Amino acid sequence: MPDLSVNIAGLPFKNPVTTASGTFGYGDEFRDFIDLGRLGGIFVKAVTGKNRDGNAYPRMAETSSGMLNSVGLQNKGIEHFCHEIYPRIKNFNTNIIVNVSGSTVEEYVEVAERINELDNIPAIELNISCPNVKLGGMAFGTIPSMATEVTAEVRKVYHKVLMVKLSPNVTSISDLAKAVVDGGADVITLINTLLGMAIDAERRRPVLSTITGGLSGPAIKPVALRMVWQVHKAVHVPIIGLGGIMNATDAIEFILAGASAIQVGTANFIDPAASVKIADGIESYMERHKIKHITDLVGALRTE
Amino acid sequence: MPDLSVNIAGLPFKNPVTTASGTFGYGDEFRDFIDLGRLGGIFVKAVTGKNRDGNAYPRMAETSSGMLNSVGLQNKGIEHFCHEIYPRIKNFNTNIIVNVSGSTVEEYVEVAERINELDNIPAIELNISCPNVKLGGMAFGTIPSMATEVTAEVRKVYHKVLMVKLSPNVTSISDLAKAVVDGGADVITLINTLLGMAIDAERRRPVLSTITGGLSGPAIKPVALRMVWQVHKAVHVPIIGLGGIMNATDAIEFILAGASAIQVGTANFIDPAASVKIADGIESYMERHKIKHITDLVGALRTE
Amino acid sequence: MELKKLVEDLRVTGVTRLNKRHFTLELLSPVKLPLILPGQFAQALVENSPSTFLRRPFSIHSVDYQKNTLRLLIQIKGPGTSHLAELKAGDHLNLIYPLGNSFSLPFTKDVLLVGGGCGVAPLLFLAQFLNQNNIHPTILLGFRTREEVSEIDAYSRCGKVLITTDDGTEGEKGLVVDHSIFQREKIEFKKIYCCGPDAMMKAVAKIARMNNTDCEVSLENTMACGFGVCLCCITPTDKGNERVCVEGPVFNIRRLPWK
Amino acid sequence: MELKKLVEDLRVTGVTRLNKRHFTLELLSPVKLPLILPGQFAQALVENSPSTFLRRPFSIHSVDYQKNTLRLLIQIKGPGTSHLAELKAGDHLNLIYPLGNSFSLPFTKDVLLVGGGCGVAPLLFLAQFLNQNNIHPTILLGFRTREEVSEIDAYSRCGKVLITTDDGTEGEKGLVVDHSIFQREKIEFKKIYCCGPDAMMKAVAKIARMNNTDCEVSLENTMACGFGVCLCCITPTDKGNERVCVEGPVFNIRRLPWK
Ligand SMILES: Cc1cc2nc3c(=O)[nH]c(=O)nc-3n(C[C@H](O)[C@H](O)[C@H](O)COP(=O)(O)OP(=O)(O)OC[C@H]3O[C@@H](n4cnc5c(N)ncnc54)[C@H](O)[C@@H]3O)c2cc1C
Ligand SMILES: Cc1cc2nc3c(=O)[nH]c(=O)nc-3n(C[C@H](O)[C@H](O)[C@H](O)COP(=O)(O)OP(=O)(O)OC[C@H]3O[C@@H](n4cnc5c(N)ncnc54)[C@H](O)[C@@H]3O)c2cc1C
Ligand SMILES: Cc1cc2nc3c(=O)[nH]c(=O)nc-3n(C[C@H](O)[C@H](O)[C@H](O)COP(=O)(O)O)c2cc1C
Ligand SMILES: Cc1cc2nc3c(=O)[nH]c(=O)nc-3n(C[C@H](O)[C@H](O)[C@H](O)COP(=O)(O)O)c2cc1C
Ligand code: FES
Ligand code: FES
Repeated sequence: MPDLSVNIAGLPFKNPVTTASGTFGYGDEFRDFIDLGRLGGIFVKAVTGKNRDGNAYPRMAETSSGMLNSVGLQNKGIEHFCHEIYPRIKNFNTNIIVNVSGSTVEEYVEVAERINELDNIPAIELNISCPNVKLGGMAFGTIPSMATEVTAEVRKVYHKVLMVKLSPNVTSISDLAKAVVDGGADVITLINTLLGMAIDAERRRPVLSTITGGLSGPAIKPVALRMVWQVHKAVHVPIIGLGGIMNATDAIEFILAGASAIQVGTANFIDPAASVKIADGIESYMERHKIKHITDLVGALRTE
Repeated sequence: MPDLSVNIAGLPFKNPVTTASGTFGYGDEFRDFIDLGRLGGIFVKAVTGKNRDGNAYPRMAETSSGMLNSVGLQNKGIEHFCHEIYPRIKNFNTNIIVNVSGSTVEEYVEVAERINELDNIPAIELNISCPNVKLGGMAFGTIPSMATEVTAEVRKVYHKVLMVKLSPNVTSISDLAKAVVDGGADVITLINTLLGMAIDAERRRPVLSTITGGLSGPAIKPVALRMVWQVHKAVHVPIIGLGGIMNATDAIEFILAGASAIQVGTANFIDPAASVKIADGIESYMERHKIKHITDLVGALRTE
Repeated sequence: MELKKLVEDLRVTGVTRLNKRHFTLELLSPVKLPLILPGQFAQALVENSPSTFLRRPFSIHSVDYQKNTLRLLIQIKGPGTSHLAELKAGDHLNLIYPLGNSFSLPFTKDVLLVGGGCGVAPLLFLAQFLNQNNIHPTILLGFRTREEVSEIDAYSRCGKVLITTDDGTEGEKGLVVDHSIFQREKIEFKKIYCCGPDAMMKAVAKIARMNNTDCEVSLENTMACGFGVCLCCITPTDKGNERVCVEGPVFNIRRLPWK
Repeated sequence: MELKKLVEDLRVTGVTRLNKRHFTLELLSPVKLPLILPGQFAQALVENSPSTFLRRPFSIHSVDYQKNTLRLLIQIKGPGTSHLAELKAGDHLNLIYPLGNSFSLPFTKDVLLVGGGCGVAPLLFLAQFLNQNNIHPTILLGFRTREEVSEIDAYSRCGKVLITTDDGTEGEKGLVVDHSIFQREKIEFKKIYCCGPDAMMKAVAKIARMNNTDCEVSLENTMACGFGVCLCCITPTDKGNERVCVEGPVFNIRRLPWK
């Protein structure tokens, strides 16, 4: 049997298949559909300092091979997470990683510091990329110096595995990757959503209450793959790749481009069992191609 | 009958439907399929200073709701254009606009200067955005100061309508738009292709000879619409919008977002008559919504 | 029977075209049907439709535990529903179900059901459920025109049926809220269940409020997941932004900020 | 009849399943068929297939001007061809056709046609066309295995048919280039037409070159448009990068940089 386990910045994953923040709730919503223990990890919904109501309705628009969302980090804040949610999910038989968001450096630091105390959370993913928050959320992920700063400040208080998730809405993704590595990131996650827009021609109005929103799904896969490949060549920390992964072949493509693990996002909405099917499909691929260790495929794209 | 005519920086178009550079050849390839006189304009394939062979095969990859290309500005150069192609197309009953590309400021200037002499070419579209050329092509479109410079240098020698086509692969499309307006652009075209990548998992190789290529088609429409909207708010020159327009509804969306005219690109491959059908569809929309002049729809998105 | 959500390929065992814009699908489950409550819905996967990326939500129109089938009533609107209209007996449809909360049992026998358009879909199942609890509701259904009036026999078996059509070709002319039962000083019902277009539900809610009548509505919303994880389908309630697909689709109008 | 390109919905009038991986479609044109030459191809629109964004190119397998039909021979490979395999008589298929150049008429009667896999598709039309010009070619066809050997009657009516199968279950065992006609000192043909996988065409071209035999090959390539405007389908020739969909798909091997 092929070995699907990966070790990412010291953290062991039983397989490279994890689920993307904002598309998997806190995991328990999927218990009817899959055995969570089959996953390498779960990235839970963004947590911020205080309660956030998120954006007004409508928050969603379907697009060709994708969707736009403008959920806007709706969550009940770090206190609620620690007391109400953490106890519910801390014994899941998989890595539980918290996606940390904020509008200020202080907010990121505050949330990270609290999560550092939670024994069963082995890593956080700094979301410096969400395009939906007016206050700074965008800027952290698009200006290298700010990306370095927020990463470095969080690094001071967070002592486990620090992942930073980048925004694709930049001229040079490699510059941003280098910036967060300089700030002390152990792992880079790519990509968050592309900033897009949908219009209802009949009503002559934007579909989303926020006018613009984040594009996800297979439509963005070519852009995501390109960024994983560029960052893989630019920095030496492990990469977690995502963006439009719908099946095992897509996942293999990201791994070949340089991702040590992948996240399944929008696909969870279309098939709640997608993540586990992808893990199975990767195993079949490895058997068919006689690959013993999944790590042999990471960045193994032949370009000569 | 509704009035579809638009005037863009002094140049009259019989309707807002034009065809995108690189997807329509020199127009004559479409004569079996449509009456070219029905179009507002034709943007012909990129012309450079000298002959270019373009990139090696394979140059194309299909993606979800889109395609990647790495044609790489294959063309026979400005001399060949002036002597062999111009005479063949100059009497088409529509605006013929030449897409001008180059690797250096001098090359852009040289090509623009020659085209300035061709009586029946009322405008050029500076392609400072093609992601496929290693020498500078990318940089012109991503660094505002360079975008201003190349536009300003061409402006000195080119005395008709100067359009500049922007790359979407930037952090702030508005900054680029302002930069080319500062350089003297009369019109802004948005968007060129998004930089993407495709991988053949079975062969563990990139699909394109160039590894990365330009993504077009409906997959990119949300990003294109967003950029048209952002630029419409940022500058006061007319915008020509494109990116994934497949039908009249898509075209109306771009016009509502702020485009004075639109270009049909990849759609031409799937239905060679798409452009004319879109013109007809816009007319029906206007009749149904009792819009007398298409100009009443430009930027008419209701966001209050 | 437990309240577990399933993802399943159900076999189409019957397609009934009610009229130009509406049809029903009877779907046979390969495993024993789970417990389904009136008001719950399913997320249907539309295959072979390039312009339909996400699933589409449809209320459960009725359930037959003996035959192990459920039915959907679908109105053709856009690409997704047009594709579903081409399903034939023997084809399969993938559903995630049952989803959402349900209508609550009333503490009265004076019950009115009000439905309009495809909003009638969950009401048949609700009426049958009420019957099992010895309640025989009055059922007021609004249609565009006579041609669209359908399944009246099924409703009539559950209670007294009243009809309005926009053009007056059957029943009373006008919208459901124009019906004569609402034109009295005080309406005779203690509980109203309502499902239909937003404007209709708001108008019915207004009448209910004026009469101090308890009223539950089943909200529509654009959904990406349908089972609570994307937070796309929120509606403002007395508890803040709640998910229509989990805390709803049924809400008591007391909890909604409708005036 | 003029050489004009059309975009048309053709009606499927016949579907013949040749074997597990191959089928033919007979398509009736709503207007009088234009002149179509052997070697030309069509770009087919695959509807209702979410993973098939671009058209798919297929050679014209035969033309019947009396019936106003043409036929395609299709090998099932991926999502596009799998979808086309579900077409039934009465369905429609949208084609852009006829596209590309054609095989040229030979100046000799000693003609060999070599085809492998779905590369046999244009050869039937070519053989029929040669017959009309009083040439009766030898036709060497390579298949994987006996089960895939098909339409031999049709080819036999046009000339002498030779067969190879990879597994030797019919005809000679091996690849087409292993066939005994190629094992002699000097081959007896003055013109070879070849269509099939790249490796096969290169091997045949090598034999032709060694024998100084004129040889035309029909190249495959990934195509976006199919009618010359996207420049995605280029192949290097003695004139630089040429378009397989306009200057090809048929090239004389003299013009190709094959060794
Ligand atoms: C909980 C729930 C239960 C439903 N039950 C039924 C039912 O039993 N029978 C039935 O026919 N329909 C029902 N609907 C509505 C149904 O989901 C939509 O009509 C369907 O998704 C339209 O898909 P389409 O691809 O055909 O059209 P689309 O192109 O997706 O939509 C066509 C038009 O309808 C609007 N629309 C689409 N979905 C929604 C929505 N969810 N809310 C409001 N407007 C929408 C779009 O904005 C567009 O203008 C229900 C919706 C919800 C949320
Ligand atoms: C001029 C021309 C004529 C053709 N004539 C025929 C014919 O008569 N009958 C027939 O069955 N097929 C023919 N083909 C090949 C046919 O176009 C492809 O098999 C088809 O497009 C595959 O589509 P798909 O969606 O099923 O598979 P895809 O998923 O698109 O492809 C399946 C596999 O085939 C490869 N492939 C796809 N298209 C091509 C191509 N054009 N060249 C090389 N590799 C490719 C892909 O890389 C992939 O590995 C022809 C191709 C060309 C260019
Ligand atoms: C509805 C929705 C909500 C999301 N919420 C978050 C979030 O809270 N934090 C975050 O970092 N990313 C969020 N994302 C982005 C995803 O995690 C992921 O980066 C993106 O969707 C691309 O992957 P996909 O194409 O596989 O979905 C969200 C995406 C969607 C669709
Ligand atoms: C095959 C191909 C070739 C292209 N060549 C050019 C070009 O020469 N110059 C240019 O400015 N844009 C070129 N483009 C970009 C298109 O003009 C257009 O900006 C892009 O495809 C987005 O529009 P669409 O989605 O409608 O195709 C090319 C696009 C394609 C698909
Ligand atoms: S539709 Fe996803 S939370 Fe309701
Ligand atoms: S396929 Fe477009 S030029 Fe040949």
